[in-house]
Amino acid sequence: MNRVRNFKMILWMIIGVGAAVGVARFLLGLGSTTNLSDNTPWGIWIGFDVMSGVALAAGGFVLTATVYIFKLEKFHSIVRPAVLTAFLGYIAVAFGLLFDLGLPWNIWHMIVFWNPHSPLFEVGWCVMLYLTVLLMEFFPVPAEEFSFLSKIRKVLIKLRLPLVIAGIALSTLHQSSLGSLFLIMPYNVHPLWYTPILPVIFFISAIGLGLMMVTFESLFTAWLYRRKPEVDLLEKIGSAARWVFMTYLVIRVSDLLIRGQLDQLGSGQWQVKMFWVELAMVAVIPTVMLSFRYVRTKAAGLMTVAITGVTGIVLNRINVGGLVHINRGETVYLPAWTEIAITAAVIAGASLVFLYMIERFNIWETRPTDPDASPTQLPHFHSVDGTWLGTPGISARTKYSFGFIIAAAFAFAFISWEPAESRGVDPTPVHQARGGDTLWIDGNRDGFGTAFAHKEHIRRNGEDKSCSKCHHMNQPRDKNTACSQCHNDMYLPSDAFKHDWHSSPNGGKLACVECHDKASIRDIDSAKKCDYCHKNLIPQGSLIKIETYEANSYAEAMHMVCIDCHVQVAVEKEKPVLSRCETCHEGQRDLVDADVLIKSKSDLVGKRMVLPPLSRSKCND
Amino acid sequence: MLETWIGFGQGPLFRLCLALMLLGLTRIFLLTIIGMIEALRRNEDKIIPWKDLIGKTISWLFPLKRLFNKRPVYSLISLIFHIGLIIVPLFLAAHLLLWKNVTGFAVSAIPKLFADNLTLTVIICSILLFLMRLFYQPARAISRKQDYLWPILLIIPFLTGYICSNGSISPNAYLLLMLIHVYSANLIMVMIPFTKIAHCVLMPFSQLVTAIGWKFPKGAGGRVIETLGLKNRPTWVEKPRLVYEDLTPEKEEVSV
Amino acid sequence: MKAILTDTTKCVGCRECVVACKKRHDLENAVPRRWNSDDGLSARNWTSIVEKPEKKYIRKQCRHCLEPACVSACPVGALRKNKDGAVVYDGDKCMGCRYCMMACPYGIPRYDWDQQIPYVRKCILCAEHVAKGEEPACTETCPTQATIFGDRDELLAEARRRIKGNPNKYIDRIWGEHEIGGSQVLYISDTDLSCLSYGQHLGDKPLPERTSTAMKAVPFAFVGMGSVMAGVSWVIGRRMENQRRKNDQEGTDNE
Amino acid sequence: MNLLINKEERERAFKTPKKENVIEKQQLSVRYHVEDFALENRPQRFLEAFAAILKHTNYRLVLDHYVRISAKCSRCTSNCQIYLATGDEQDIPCFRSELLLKVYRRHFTISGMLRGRVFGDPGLQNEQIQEMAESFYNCTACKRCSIECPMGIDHAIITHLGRYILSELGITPRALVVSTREQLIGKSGNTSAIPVPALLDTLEFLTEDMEEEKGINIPFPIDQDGAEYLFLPAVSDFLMEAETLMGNAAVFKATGDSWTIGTGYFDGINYGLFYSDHILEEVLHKIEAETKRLNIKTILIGECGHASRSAKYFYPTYCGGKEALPVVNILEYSWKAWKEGRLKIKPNVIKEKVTYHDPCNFARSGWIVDQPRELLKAFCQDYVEMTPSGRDNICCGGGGGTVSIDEIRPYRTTIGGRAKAEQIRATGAKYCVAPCANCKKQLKELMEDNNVDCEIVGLHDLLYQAIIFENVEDEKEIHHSLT
Repeated sequence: MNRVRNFKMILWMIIGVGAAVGVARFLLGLGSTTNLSDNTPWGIWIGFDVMSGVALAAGGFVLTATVYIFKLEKFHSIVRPAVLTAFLGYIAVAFGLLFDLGLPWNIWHMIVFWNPHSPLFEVGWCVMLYLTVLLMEFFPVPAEEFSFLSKIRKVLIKLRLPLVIAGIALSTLHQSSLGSLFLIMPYNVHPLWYTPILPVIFFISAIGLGLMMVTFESLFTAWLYRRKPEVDLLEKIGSAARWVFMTYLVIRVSDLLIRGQLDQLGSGQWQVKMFWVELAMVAVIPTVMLSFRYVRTKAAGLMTVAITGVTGIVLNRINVGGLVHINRGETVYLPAWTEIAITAAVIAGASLVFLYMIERFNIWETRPTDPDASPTQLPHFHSVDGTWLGTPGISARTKYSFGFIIAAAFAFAFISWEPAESRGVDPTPVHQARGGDTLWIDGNRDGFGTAFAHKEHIRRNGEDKSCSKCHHMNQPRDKNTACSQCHNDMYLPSDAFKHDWHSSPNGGKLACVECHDKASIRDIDSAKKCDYCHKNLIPQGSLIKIETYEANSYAEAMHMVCIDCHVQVAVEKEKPVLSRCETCHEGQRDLVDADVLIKSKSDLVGKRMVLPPLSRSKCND
Repeated sequence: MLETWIGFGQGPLFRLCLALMLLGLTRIFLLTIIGMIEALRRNEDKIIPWKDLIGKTISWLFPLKRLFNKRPVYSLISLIFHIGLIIVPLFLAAHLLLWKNVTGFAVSAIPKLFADNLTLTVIICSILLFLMRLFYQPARAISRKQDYLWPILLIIPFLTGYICSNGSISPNAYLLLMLIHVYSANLIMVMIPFTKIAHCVLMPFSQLVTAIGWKFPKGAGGRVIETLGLKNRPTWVEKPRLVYEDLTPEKEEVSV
Repeated sequence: MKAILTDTTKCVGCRECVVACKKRHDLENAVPRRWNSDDGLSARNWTSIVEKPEKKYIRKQCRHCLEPACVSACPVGALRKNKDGAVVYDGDKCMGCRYCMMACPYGIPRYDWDQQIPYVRKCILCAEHVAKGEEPACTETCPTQATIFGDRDELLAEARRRIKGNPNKYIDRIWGEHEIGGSQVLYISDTDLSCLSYGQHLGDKPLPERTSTAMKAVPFAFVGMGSVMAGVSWVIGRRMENQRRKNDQEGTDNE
Repeated sequence: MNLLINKEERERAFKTPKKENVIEKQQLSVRYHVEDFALENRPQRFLEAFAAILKHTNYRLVLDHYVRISAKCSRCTSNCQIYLATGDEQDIPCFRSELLLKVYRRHFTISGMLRGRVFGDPGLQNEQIQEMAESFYNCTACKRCSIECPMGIDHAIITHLGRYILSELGITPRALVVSTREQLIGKSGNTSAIPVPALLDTLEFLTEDMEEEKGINIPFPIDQDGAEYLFLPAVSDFLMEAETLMGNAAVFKATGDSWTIGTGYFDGINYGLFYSDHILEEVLHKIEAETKRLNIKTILIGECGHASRSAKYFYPTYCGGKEALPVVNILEYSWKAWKEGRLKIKPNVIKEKVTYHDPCNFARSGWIVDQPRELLKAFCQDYVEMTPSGRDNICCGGGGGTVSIDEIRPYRTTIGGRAKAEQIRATGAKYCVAPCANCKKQLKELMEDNNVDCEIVGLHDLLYQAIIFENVEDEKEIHHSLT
């Protein structure tokens, strides 16, 4: 059981990381914790958790069909684990969706607000219904343990055949509808993948994936619990899967032929390589390998095929689910570690429940039991460290919670808790204005600047005394600081107040109390306001308000605060809005376009700025 | 360089240590509660004298009478020590900024003078406790390594913090002390849930745990014997060999 | 049916429409973020000016398709077309699946990635104001009349008139007239506007039709699959029963 | 650290306890003996027993909690009479608990697992088991340390567990084992091996005695079906404390309640409380069987501390939880009868100075503290208190089953009980009331060995002299008036 315990420990640690990230995701929002963007609104959570999760659970309907419809009774021993996998798979899908949805508390809206045109609506309903069916199919197993449930159990067993049929029909619908989801985006999905028969392809690959998943799960749990794997059954499953994969291959290739998209293969895009990898893993390798009896009858061979096939189809789902969309060619989406952590945690949680169910209920013909759990078992001390951590329950609780908190704490430490505002912004340094009389202002050097007639503005604003109308930095003995000295980044929040410059003239560290209250935290709220000392800095009647200490960004400081204020005051005083170029340069769009908005600095060299003629009447009011 | 390390200590490392401390304390808190529920479920006798237990617990949590019956000086020192230990890290102005950064809110700070004096008191109490453990023979007999380590470890952040906020020292020395201050404080936070300092959350449960512990599950003794494979073993030894044979005269008579 | 016609040749790129839109819908300041795409649209910019070489300015906004893919895709009907034809959004219904963002061939809807309670954001054609008989903010404010508001048929006629009047200047095409069923935001231009749909020329077939064929098959698939399975089960069960009976008979015969 | 100048001085400061009159254990040449079960591979057997017990009981919760919380503050030393007497660090309650907690920490926790892997800690050694065997039976289980522990650690439960584990290895004082064997599977079925005919003889004799003395017939009801109370005294009372029994019978005569002594089982003693949960349970099941046979409504325990505690607190634990029969002590019963006015007492019957010793099992939990005092004050002229008294009273020195080990009488009367002897001497009382069979035996030996002039009696010994038999006297008065 040591192998199982260690495996569970790892799962708990993964859940620990996921729990921490989950907290962050709801506290900070999607933007801070994922790499999703407007170009890639669906990421790994949809591509893997939902699309692949549903497909991975396909083993449930395939095996129930095999046993209850086609009456192949020998597969009966692996029906229960397959149905359980399906059930937990769907629960995991729903759980993972809670993290992905922007408004997860509205997930029930699908029941109330209908839009039958939407494939997603159909998928949602089918998943909900199928979940119910799976619950009813699976319920008799745990009900074996509780005598008071025997009546319900009997009813459900009688209903089994209708339930199985309903389950198959529902599965058919939503497995294929997952493909229908993408029918609406013919211009987004890459032509190698987009086809009107996407639903059919999805359905067939889901069958194959279901079979592979049953194989994988059976072999893996056999390894985990050191049981003998049911290779004889799996051999038959592999043999059937071979035909499914072959069908898939034929359909896929002929679809490409019929649509005439084969020439895309020569286009040299990275998507083509992806296509080859995918096709090989989904169809070619499993088909070839499963054709050899030698491979099918060996656990290792089956495991290899299963892993290849499962990975291939998961890759296919991720590809269709967003990776190979046309618009993604521009932006690179790689899932953030936080996204992967949540995905892993959801899977780990489902696995833990699976293991618990296996140990607690009769999923297998023989229930794997921990020898230490038996009341008459003599305690066995660990041979290496000589410890006995007690009955399984207690040991589990102390050990797993230990792993959980360690993992969660590390995750908490490495999640970036900075607010979303300042995350993911590349610093765009702001440069000083250049030139003489006519200033070339192009703060972030993106080529879109403006020529600013400095002297002209000074003249019109009232000569020397007007400097502080624009240059309002409150640095010592400073009259005309360039904006860029403080706002050295275009969009990052920047502090207009230089702390060092204030503390040293006042006497260094000891001088804190000169400005700050003695008893409270020395932060912005406890400090004296600028105008407490700098009384002369603000001219009489100035429009500048010094209550704002921290500009949200340079952009805001320049274009929201200034212009808004100017416009407001102009309206109040019934004067023309001088802060807008077209107030004066009215009807001279072409001129403005040609002369004022100069494309680059070199245009300025050796030229004197000629301001366009103004409509004097407005300015002189 | 030092600033970077200090920044790391106040940033990710601080978050890690804080999370470890809070999660670790929550863990042992929950484990104790779950353990108690499980124990109660095992027991046939579920009667718990709540009134008595709560009374006892409160009398130890707010020690007014019982603490000063024996060794009053020691009790007084330890009481003051604990008060300072809780107040200074939580309510010092400089720390409040840290809390505000991490949790987003902060209460009002204690006055600087009071905080300084309290820090000094904690340092002195800490030294006194250490010396008492060193020179009081029974305490020395039962002390483990961690018992000596804790008072010393607690002195470090308090002392460095005090010097940093009050002493006039060179900027380099300031940074070095700050580094020690930050890292030792982080170390303390990590160690809290895994050492005896866990009593900060577990102490209110002590009386209840003891009360539940004194109630045994029915038939446990028989099951123990069954597990050990001694079902048919008599509960005594027929002809025992005595440890101190010279001291024990051979007699079989029944004693009372 | 109201519509907007944008004549890209007249646009000087002053972005007054952007500012007016932000003012009217009380949108916050747009700061560049990791999740923004480079076309300038974001949750806080519902319209933007895409600049092309040679001083070509193309205004980008929701096209308000006649048969919108997003409306068809939304599983809870949070997006719908109102009586004026504007595609409007009801945040109370939305559950945040972002399928509309995936479905839109123009990539218009944007998301509040930085909010804890995020919504889908896009141009709603100033639905409330248009219902009152006013103009959208962008057309109202445009200083060069590059973008104008009016009845769709009249605007189509106006567009044709302009193209006919200056065939050398314009490309003989009205973007939005037939594309994926037509839209209410029309463009005439002297340059190719496929940049608005990821560089692709969209066909005339409405997108919802593509899923509706699959969706129409749903009931048949359900009933068909169910009855086939029931039939198969019955047939196999019967065969096995016959086989068993036969075996039993042979067994008794042998005795 | 050069705080002290030379080595000797330093050693003296470190080693010598402050008490000057400590008793050297080695000089006494008496140590506990425990039975040493010749086992192969003892540490492993110990750990297996430990693990098996942890698996089936709730000790894991307690140990986990104590391991996490123990601060090693050494406050418990200030209240432990054994440590105060010897000054030996091995007698510090916390030190003793640590012996077992160390094993627990090493072999049953994650930190122990790490220690084993990283530091290669070899784990439990045979010597540690030997040390535990001695240490746990040095303790008198008086629980005075647990009332002084600021963390709320009950050292008694750890000692109890330690003794239990050792008993599974066969390491237990022989006296306890021999008694329990007789009680559980012996012919007589009680610890003192009194056969039923002998019991009946004794009771008959006592009845006659009382009739002679008081002039009225005070019977001992035997095997009365459906009686209110089943009387279970410490069985040694039948041999040694006849007067206490007479007092008990007299109280019942006065109150008129129905009570009985069952011939099936009439022993209150339960040594399982001292060393094994298993034995504790078995003995309580014997009581349960007897109550069922006789359709008893209440279990009444005689003047015996551990018998009362084992019945009061563990009868519900093992025999039915909330539905279990109520258990009362005879002291409680007498006090209640007196309060209700059903029992009349002549005041000032005892002229001599009387003091009261609180048995640990009554006093520490605050169960029976004031009742006997009120009773005593009602009929004693000169009642004095010990210091300390009540819940904090000092143990007689023979608790925890040690009193039944005759071989260690010197240990008990010097180390274990000297503090008690001095305490009684300080009161100057003529009678010391000790309502507990164990305490009585220990205190008698203590008085003898320490030359204290004080007689150790049970409460009912004295009460017997003070009871007024109302209906009997009424009869006499009627008789007088007629004549």
